[in-house]
Amino acid sequence: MSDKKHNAILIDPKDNIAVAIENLKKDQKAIVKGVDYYEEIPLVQDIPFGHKLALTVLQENKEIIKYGEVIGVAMQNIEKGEYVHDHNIKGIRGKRQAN
Amino acid sequence: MIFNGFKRPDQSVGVRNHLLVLPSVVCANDTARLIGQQLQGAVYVTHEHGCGAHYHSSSDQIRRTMIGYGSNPNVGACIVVGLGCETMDAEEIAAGIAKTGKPVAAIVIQKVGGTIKAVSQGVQTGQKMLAELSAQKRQECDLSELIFALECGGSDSNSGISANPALGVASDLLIGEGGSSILSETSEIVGAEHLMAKRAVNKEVADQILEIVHRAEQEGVKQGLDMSNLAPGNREGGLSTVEEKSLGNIHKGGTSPVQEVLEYAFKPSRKGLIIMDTPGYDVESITAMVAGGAQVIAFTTGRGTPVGCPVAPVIKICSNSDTYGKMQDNIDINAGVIIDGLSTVQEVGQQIFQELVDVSNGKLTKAEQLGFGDFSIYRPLT
Amino acid sequence: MFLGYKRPDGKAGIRNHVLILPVHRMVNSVAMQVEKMVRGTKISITTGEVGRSSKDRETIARTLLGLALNGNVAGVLVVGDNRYSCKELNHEEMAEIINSTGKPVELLDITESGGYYNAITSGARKAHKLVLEASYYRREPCELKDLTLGVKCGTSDPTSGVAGNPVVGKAFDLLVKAGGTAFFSETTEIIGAEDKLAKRCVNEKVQEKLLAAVSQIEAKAKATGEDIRNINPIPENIKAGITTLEEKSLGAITKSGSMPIRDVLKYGERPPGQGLYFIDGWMSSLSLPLGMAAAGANLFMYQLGGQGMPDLAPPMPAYSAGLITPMMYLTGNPRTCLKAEEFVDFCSGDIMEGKSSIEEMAEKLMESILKLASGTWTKTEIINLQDPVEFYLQDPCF
Amino acid sequence: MCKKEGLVLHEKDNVGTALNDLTAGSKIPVTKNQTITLTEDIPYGFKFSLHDIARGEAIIKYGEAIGQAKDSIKAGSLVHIHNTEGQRARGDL
Repeated sequence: MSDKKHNAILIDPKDNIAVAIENLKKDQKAIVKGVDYYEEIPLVQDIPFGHKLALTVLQENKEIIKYGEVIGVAMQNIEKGEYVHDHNIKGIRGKRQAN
Repeated sequence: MIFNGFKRPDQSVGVRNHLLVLPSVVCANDTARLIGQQLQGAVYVTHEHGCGAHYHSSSDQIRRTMIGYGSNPNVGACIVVGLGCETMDAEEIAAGIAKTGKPVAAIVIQKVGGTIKAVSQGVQTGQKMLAELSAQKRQECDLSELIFALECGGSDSNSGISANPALGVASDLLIGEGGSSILSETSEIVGAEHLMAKRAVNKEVADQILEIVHRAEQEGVKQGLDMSNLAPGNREGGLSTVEEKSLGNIHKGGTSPVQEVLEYAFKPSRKGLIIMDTPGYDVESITAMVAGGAQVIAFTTGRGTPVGCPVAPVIKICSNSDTYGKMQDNIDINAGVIIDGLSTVQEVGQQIFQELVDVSNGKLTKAEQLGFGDFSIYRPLT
Repeated sequence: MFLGYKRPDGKAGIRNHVLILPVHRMVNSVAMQVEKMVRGTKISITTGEVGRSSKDRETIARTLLGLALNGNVAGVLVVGDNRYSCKELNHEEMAEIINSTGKPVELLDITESGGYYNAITSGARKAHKLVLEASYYRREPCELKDLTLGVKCGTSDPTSGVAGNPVVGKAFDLLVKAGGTAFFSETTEIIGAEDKLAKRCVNEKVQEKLLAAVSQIEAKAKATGEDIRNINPIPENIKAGITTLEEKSLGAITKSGSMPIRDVLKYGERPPGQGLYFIDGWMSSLSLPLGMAAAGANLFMYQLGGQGMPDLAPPMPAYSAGLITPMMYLTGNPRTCLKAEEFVDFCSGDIMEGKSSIEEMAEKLMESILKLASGTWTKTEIINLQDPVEFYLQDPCF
Repeated sequence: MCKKEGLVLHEKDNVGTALNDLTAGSKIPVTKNQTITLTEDIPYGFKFSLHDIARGEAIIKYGEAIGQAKDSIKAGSLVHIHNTEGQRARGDL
């Protein structure tokens, strides 16, 4: 474990995204901390406070996991360190399903 | 655990001792306001309901909510103001509230002969009621008598990490003392219902949870809503999907088993964690839980909100230090210290629990200091 | 015994108000907006300080400070403005004195706030803080010695001196014997009865003060060149059967009971200890309750005659002390009790009817007082009756 | 205790106080041995003379002087501002 102050957190070990707890800038490293987890991830884009970043490459249709549960699927391929939000993932529930 | 509250004739326990002036119909709003404004220690509400022949289910819900609201243990006495020709008969509502044994009066504008007479009669009646209320003293009550309404609004993605889990700790502590909590806003359980169903005390309750969530989802879809199209503030706060919001939301309910599922504004019949089927609107949801008997409301927020309740204290818990810094006038507790690494979920949970006890003893919340009292009854679409 | 709020300076309160105290008339408007925005606050506006003698400004300052230090006040927001601050009326000094008693106090200086709207914002936040702190207070058992009562009589009639005031006097005796504090006043209305009171003063010095107060006010009355009966007894007294000022005075002083008079206090002055005190003040129902609240009264008793009142007329709803000191209406006139049922909290009319004695009624009155002291609201308190604030200023203004 | 109609507050007093609206001609017991016949109506709370009072004589109530008779006052008469005047604080004297 590093002594460096973390700026993003991993909520559940099953998660494939992390949450920024500071406003993070492109070219900066996200220092992600969780229980028994530590990783430094170079960022591709700015990640605002409270928003999500990808911990691994997420292929299109890959389930996005937060709190250890599915919160939606990727609409496109998402790079590691990329900003994850409603422009590139979508929820499954509570709307008319496309047939 | 003991706190000092007001004991009511029906054995319920209040944390406040308000005189509530309640219009039974939109037409009586200003009359109710004029009565409330002249009486020290009175609160009044206004709303848009009560007039014509609503759909049957809608009428029942509005009537139930009004009676429940007046019956809330924080209400020491109630004046129901009606016009005289409305569906929501003021005398019927007053009679419903009077079943609690507390002083209740109905003033009907058309019967009394106009608003000025109605105001005068209302103030005179209120004067007598308040003299009685002011003589009541707080007495030792058990914390198990408390129902804690769990609410969130203006959520951001921090809510699920800091404020909501901390509130969950506080809720579990209260339930450990024999008290109850109500988790509401069914549309914000969508995507997390399987987790709540697992915690149900029996299959019947589990099925009810799945049923109300399914119903809310279908209803939304039928209306052409896209639930994943979150409020702009939610999206700016980093929430991407309704599942994400829900998974964060349910943390408010802690880890306790779910004892019961209630329809809008019904009174719990069991102690412990209860789920009430309410819409995903803060004020409509709070109104229903208060009508169900909740005496204190915990309100977690990421973006910040001023919402208050006329008869029950609202404890605001903020998910992040940035908003807390900006909106201290409205927020009581900063759970952002969890994100800042300065405190743990457990510690803030303890702090919220202590605040619940203090507020129940009489400490005023920010919304109370401002005198805020939002009130809104949800009218079902069918 | 009653249930009251114990303050850091040892005083007890029967109410738990946060007081907003603008120190100059120029800051009233900001203070009034703050009062509207924060629930649980009361405001005492200041007027009359401009163009006044330093003696009168001292009276205002003494009154304001006294209000702040009253046991019914949990916390104070002092609002001032450097531009208008004067030797006698200095908001910073006032806040410091309040602070030194341990009572929570906040200071809002308008000149330092950066404009009207910022001043309101800043004031509202400070007031919020005080209201929050006040909400932590709980009622605790207090003794009679912790209680301070004030009285005035009004719309006097022949029942006042027979069935109204003597009951208050007897209750004062009970209170003072138990170590409590009681105030009576209305210097004009002891003219003709001063000798009886002089005999009860604890020493010669107090006696001289009392007689000097009376002769000063009588000299001022004579200097008007008027028949006093055009002024006092007031027309309503005469209509009710009171013929002369002496008669009115002899009935009025019975409200002081029979205990020794410890001292003669200036208007708004706080007493040096417990016991019965005479306040050199005016009978005005606007200014006297305010002065007694400033002297520390927890509850103000307004002893009504009311015989001259038409049916179902409200008594003078004078309520300026109701800012922080609730007003209790009493009457010894059974007819008034029926006429003003909406306002009257206590009626000793049974004495007139021969159904009860003064002693029995005094016991009942004490019970009633202790109930109000423990939190029951008076009838006028509930409907928030409030007249304008009026200081007792005696010098001419320029 | 039967309802009294008149009240004398002090043994030195030369006026009594009406405890009801009293009418002319009524005989009002004021002490054990004395009854006064009223010469005129006395409203509730107002004073009536217990015996003849000479002009300039003090009117005594509560055992103290409350003023002087402006005229001679017959026993059983109304005693008020028309026949009585206070002496104190008078700027007009």
